[in-house]
Amino acid sequence: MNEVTAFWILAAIAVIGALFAIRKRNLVHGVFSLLVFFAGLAGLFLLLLAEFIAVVQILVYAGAVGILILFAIMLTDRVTGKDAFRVTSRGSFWGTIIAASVFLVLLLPTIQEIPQVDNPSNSEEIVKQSTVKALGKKLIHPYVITLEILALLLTAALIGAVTAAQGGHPAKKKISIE
Amino acid sequence: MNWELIKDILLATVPLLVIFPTMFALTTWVERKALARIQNRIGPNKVGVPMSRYGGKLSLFGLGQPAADGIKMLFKENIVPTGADRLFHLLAPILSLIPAMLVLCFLPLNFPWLTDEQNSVKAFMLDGAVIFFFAITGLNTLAVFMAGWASRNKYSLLGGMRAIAQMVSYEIPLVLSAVVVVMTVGSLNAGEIAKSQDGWNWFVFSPWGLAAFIIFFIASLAETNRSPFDLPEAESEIIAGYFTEYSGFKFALFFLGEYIAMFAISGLAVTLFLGAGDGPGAEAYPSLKVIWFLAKICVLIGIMIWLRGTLPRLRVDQLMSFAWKFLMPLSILNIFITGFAWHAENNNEEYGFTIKAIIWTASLLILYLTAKGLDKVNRANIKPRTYQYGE
Amino acid sequence: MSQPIDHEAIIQRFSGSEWDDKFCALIVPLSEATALAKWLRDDNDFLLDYCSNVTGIDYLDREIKEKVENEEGKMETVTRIDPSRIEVVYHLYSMEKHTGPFTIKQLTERNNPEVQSLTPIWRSCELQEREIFDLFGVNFIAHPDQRRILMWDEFEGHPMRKDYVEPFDYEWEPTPHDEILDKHQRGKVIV
Amino acid sequence: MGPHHPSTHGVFRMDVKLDGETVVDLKPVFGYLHRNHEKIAENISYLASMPFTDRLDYFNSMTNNWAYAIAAEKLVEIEVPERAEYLRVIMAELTRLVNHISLVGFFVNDLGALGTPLLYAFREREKILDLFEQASGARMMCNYLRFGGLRCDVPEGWLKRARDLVDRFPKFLDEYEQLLCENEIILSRTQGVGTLSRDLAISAGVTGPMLRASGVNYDIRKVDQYGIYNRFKFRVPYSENNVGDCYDRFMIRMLEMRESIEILKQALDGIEEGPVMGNAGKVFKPKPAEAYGRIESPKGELGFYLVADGTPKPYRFRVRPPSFINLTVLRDMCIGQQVADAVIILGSIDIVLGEVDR
Amino acid sequence: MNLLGAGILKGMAVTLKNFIGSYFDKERLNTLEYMWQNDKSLPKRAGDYPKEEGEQLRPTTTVTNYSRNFPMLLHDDGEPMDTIRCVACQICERECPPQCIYIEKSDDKKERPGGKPQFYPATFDIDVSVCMSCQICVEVCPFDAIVMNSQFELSTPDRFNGLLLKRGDLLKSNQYYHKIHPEEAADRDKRIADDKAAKEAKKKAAEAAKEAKKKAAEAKAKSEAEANSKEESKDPSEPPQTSTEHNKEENTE
Repeated sequence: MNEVTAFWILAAIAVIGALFAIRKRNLVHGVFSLLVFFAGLAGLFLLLLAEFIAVVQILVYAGAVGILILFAIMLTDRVTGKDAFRVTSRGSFWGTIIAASVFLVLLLPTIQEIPQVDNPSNSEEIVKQSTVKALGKKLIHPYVITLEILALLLTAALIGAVTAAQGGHPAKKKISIE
Repeated sequence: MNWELIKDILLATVPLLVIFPTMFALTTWVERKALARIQNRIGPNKVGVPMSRYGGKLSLFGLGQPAADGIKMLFKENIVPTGADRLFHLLAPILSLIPAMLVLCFLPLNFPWLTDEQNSVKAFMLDGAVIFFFAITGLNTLAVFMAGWASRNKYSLLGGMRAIAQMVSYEIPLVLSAVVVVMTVGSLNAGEIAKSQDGWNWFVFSPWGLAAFIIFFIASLAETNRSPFDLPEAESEIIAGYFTEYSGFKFALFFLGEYIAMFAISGLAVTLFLGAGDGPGAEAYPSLKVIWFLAKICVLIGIMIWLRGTLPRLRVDQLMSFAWKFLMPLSILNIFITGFAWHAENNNEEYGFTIKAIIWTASLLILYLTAKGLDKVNRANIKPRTYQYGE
Repeated sequence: MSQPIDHEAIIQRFSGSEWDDKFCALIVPLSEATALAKWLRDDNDFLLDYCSNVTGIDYLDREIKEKVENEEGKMETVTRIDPSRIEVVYHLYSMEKHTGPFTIKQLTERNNPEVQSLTPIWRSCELQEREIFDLFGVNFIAHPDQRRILMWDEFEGHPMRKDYVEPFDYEWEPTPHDEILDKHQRGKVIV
Repeated sequence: MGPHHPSTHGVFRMDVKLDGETVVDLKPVFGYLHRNHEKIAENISYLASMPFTDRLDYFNSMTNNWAYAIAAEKLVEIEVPERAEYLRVIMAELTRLVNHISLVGFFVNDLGALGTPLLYAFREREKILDLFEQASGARMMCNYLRFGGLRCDVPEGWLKRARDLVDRFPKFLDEYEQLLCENEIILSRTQGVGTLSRDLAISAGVTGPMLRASGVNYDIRKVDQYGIYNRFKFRVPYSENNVGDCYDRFMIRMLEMRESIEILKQALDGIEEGPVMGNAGKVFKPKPAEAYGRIESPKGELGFYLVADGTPKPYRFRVRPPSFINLTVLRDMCIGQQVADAVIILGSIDIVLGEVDR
Repeated sequence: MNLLGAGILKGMAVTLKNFIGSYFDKERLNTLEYMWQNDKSLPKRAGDYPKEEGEQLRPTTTVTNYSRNFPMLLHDDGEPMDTIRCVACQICERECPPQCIYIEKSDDKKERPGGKPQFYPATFDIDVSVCMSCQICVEVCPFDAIVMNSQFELSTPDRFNGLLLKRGDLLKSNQYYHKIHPEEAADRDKRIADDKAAKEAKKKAAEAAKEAKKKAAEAKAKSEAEANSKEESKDPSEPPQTSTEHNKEENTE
C-alpha cells in the first residue's frame, strides 16, 4: 500500500513543479521549480527500482542542467528583474490545442503497453538486471560504437561552445590578459 | 503501515542524526582551540558553567563555547534584506543542509547494534552509493547560488558566482579520482569497497591510490570551501561571500551544512582510500569498526584545520587553472595507470613480485614527473627571486 | 652631508628668479616656473628628479624688528612691514647624485592665489598640491585633477589660513574640559 | 570598498569601478581621520607638539619623534651627546623591526592566511614594546626624544635585555621566512601583481622599501648619514632587475629586518655611559629660520619642515608623510588587476591612516 | 630540484612546531589571561577607585614598574594637605598639550615643612578623558609636584563628570610613588636632595659673603655703614618673585 501512496505523492510533486516552471513570472523561480520537477521524476524512477537512472537523473539534470540554465540567466542581462521583457501570449488558444493533441498521441500507446503486473515476486531479477555492472556490460559490448560517436559529438559541441564564448578568434582573448 | 520497517529505518538513521551534529559542535570547539594554539594564543576558555554561588566559574576549557554559540544563534535577530526574495532566502540554508545529511547515511558505518537485515535497509542504494554521493553533493552548489542570488547584494552575488564556478570545476577531479577505486574494486557500493580493503591493503598504500587520495583530498577541500579554497567567503575581498546577509539561525544552518558536508566528504575519502572501519582490532571485535571509521574522519578533519591555520587563499583564476590544468589531467593519467596495472595484475599468470615492483616504481615516477611538468607549465615564471645589496 | 647646490648658474639662465639668502631658497616667478623646473630635473649637473616636499605657508602683514647694519656700522633694530603673501615651497632632491635639498618658492598674494602646478614635472606634487588647494585655497594652474583631498567637498573656507575662523561647532556637548578651554582663551596669552 | 571595509588599514575608502572582477578605475578617498595636526602644532609650543608626533604613524613613534627632533635641532644648533645618539639609533632600528614584522603579518593576512603570521608577528612585537615601555614609560606613544637628546636614560639592565632580544630575533626570522617565503600560494598570488616601474616610482616621490623594491638604491640613512649611521656597517637591499611588484616589496622588508639586526648588534656593542640630555635651555625659542629635517622611517622618507618666527610657537609646522605620498601610485598599480589584487597592493604599500590624513 | 609542494609543507611544519611549542615553550605563549570579574563592582566616578598603596581593582599582572598612565600630585609624608608639594604656579597647566589641567590658586599661603609659606592649589582638576599621558607636565614642573601614576582602571559609566579627577583623588603619598616606580622615584628623591644640598651650600656661601661684606663695611666706615647696612639687609625680605627666579636657576641644572 505505501508504494502507491508514495507514487501519488511523487507524481503530484512532479506535476506541480512542471506547472510552476511554466507559469512563474520570475525566471529564477521557474528554474528552481523545474529542479523540483526533476527531483520528483528521480523519486519515480526509484520507485521503479531503477536506481541508477534515478541517480543519473539527479546528477545530470538537477545538478548540471539546472546550474547551466542559472548561469545562462545570470550572464545574459535584461532577462530578470524589473525591465525583463514580457512574452505576449497571443497565440495561446492554438498553442493549447497543439499541446493537447501531442499529449494524446503520446499517451495512447503507453496506456495499452502497460504490462499486467500479476506477481510482484519477479522484482528480484528486475533489480538484478538494472544493476550498474549489467548496464556497464551492455554499454561496452553491443553499444560501444554508439558510445564513441556520442563522445565525439559531445566534445565537438564543447569545443564549439568554447570558441563561440570567446568570440571566434583567440587573439582577442590575449589582449585582455595584460 | 508495517511498524517493523519504520523501526528498522529509525534504528539506522537516528544514530547518524545524533552522532554527527554532536561531532559538529565538538569540531567547532576543536577548530577554534587548535587554530588558537597554532597562533600561540589560548582560545576560548571563558564560557563555562556560571557557578554564581561559589563566585568563580567552572571554565572547563571553554567546552561551553559550542553550546553558547548555538544559543546565541537561536536568539540572534534574523534580518532579511528588503530587496531579497524571502522564499529563497529561507530555502537556501535548508537546501544546503539536506544533501549533507542525506549523504551521511550511505557511508558504510556498520553500527554494532544493527543486524545485517537492518544494514541492508540503510544501504538501500546498495549499488549506486558512490554515484549517488556525487549527485547529492552537486545539489549543494544550487543552495549556494540560491543564497547568493536571494540576498540581493553585490558582495553575496559575487561570492555566489565564485562558489558555483569553484564547486563545478572541482567536482570533476573529485569524481575522476574516485573512479580509480571503483575500477579496481569493480563495484559502486560502499559496503563492498570497504570489504575489499580489509586487512591493511588500503588503497592509499598503492601509488595510484595515493595519488588519487591526494587529488581527492584537495578537491574535497575545494568542494566544502575550506582553507586554501575558501574564496566564496573571503573576508578580505567580499565580506562574507554568499552568506553575508544571513544572521541568526539561518547562518547557523549554513554553518552546520558546511561542517556536515565536510564530515560526509572525509567519510567518503576514508571509505574509498583509507579502508573504512578497518583497523588493528577490527576483525576481532566488529564493533571497533565504527570507532576506527570516526577516528580516521577526525584525522582528516584535523588536517583540514591545520591547513586552515597555515595557508593563504588562492585567487579565482588560479583556482580555476589549478583545477582544470593540473588536477584533471593528473587524475585522467592516474586512471590509465590504474587500468594498466589492474590489467597486468589480473590477466597474466606470472605476476611475480618483481613485475609488481617495476609497475609500482614506474607509475610513481610517471605520476610525479607529469605533476612537476604540469606545475612548470602552469607557473612558468613564479619562483623565489634574489636581491642585490647596495652600499 | 650633501654639498649645497650653487645657484648662480640658475639665476643667469632664468633672469626672473632671485635668490633669497636669508632662507637660502630660490624665488621663482609664475611665468618661468615650468621651464625652470623641467631644466632642474633634466640638466645633468643638477638632476633634481625627486620633489620630496611641497608646503604652503600663509604670511599676514606683520612688522619685524631686525638688527640692521646702518651707516656707522652700529647694530640697531629697525621695524619693517613684512608683506602679506602665500608661499608654496618645493624641496627638491636628486636620487642619482644623492645631492641635498634645493628649495624653490613660488609667491602669490592672498586674496585669489594663483600658482603654476609642477605636477606634470614631478608626479609626487599631485597629492600635496591638492592638499594645499584644499587647506590654503591656492589655485594651481594645469593641475591634473584639483579637488579637495582632506576636507569633505561641501566644506567652505580654508582651515590652514592664519585668519581662519572656526564655524560654530554644532556637535558641542558640555564637558568638564570646557572651563579649562575658556580659561585659556580668556586673554591668558601663553608667554 | 567603504571606509569600514575589513582590509583597508584604517578609515580609507577606495572607489573601485569593476568590470566583472578586474578593476577599471580606482579613486582613493582620504580625510576620514583628518584632525589638522599642523594647525594644532601652530598654537602650542615646540615641546608640546612632540607627543603629537607619536600619533602620526602610531606604529613607530620613536622614528616620528626623531624626525621632529632632527628638524628642530637644525633650527637651533644643539649638540647631542654620544649616548643619546646611540640610544636613538637603537630605538629607531627596534621600531623598524616592529613595523616590518607587523606589516608582513597584515600583508599575508590580506592574502587570507587567517592571522597566523600576524599573531606570530604580534607575539614578537610585544617583546619589543615591553622594552619601549621600560625605557619611555609607554608602549606605543613613547614621547621619548627631546631636542638635543632623550627625556631620560634607559633603566639599568635594559641594554642587557635588548641585547638578548636581538640575539633571539634571527631565530624567529628564520621561522617566519620558512613559513612565508617559499609558500607556493603566496608566490603565485603576489608575483606580477601591482608592478611599479623605476622612473614612475622616482617621479611619484615614492620612498622607502617600495622605492628599493622598484630598483632604486636610495636609503636616507646612507644618503644623509644623519645621526651616527655612518659608524655602522650595514647594507641596503634593493631589487636591481626585478619588476618591483608586491613580492619584491614583501621580500625587501624581510631582508631589511636582517640589516636592522646587524645595526642593533653594532650599536649595542658600541654604547658607553654618559649624559643623555644636551644643554638645551628650558624654553625652546629659536630665531626666525626655516629647517627641513628628514629621516628614513620604516615606511619611507618622513620629513618635518619647521618655519620659526622667534616666538616659542612654530609659525609653520609641516609633516611630509611617506605613506600619503606613496599612495599617488596606488591607482596606476591597480588598474587592470583583480579585486583581490587591489586589496593586496594596498597592503603592500603599507599605509597608516594617522599619517596619511594627519 | 625541490619537491612539488615543498614550500607549503615547510610552512605547515612551522605551524606544527608553534602548535606544540605553545604548550611547553614559555617563549611562544606570552598572552596573559586577564582576570574576569562581573562589572557590577564598577564605581560611579573615576575618583572612587582605591586611592592608596597602588592596589588595583583587579590583580592584573600587566602593570610593570615603568608604565605610566595619568598624572598624580605628590605630598611628602604626613597629612596630605599640609605637605603638598604643588605651589599652583600653573606652568603645567600652560604647557599641557591637550590643555586638560585646571588649577585655581588659593588666596592664603600655607606653611610648608622646612620652607617658606607657599600658595597651594584650591582646585586641581585633570580631565582624564582628554589627558594623553604624555608626561610633559612632569618635565616642566619645577617642584617635582606632579608625577605619572600607573593605575589604568578608571572606567566609569558617567561620561561627563565621571572622568574628572579632583585634587583629592590625585593626591598620593611619596611612599606610593616609591612603590609603583621604585627606580624613577629613587632618582627623583636623590636629585631633590642634591638640589637642596646645593641650595644650602649656596645659601651658606651667600651668608658667608654677606658677613665678609659686613665686616669689611664695618672696618671701613664703622658708624654710618652700620646704620644703613642694617635697613638694607631688612627690606629684601624674600618678596614672592624670588620664588620664580628660584625656580629659574633650579631648572637650569
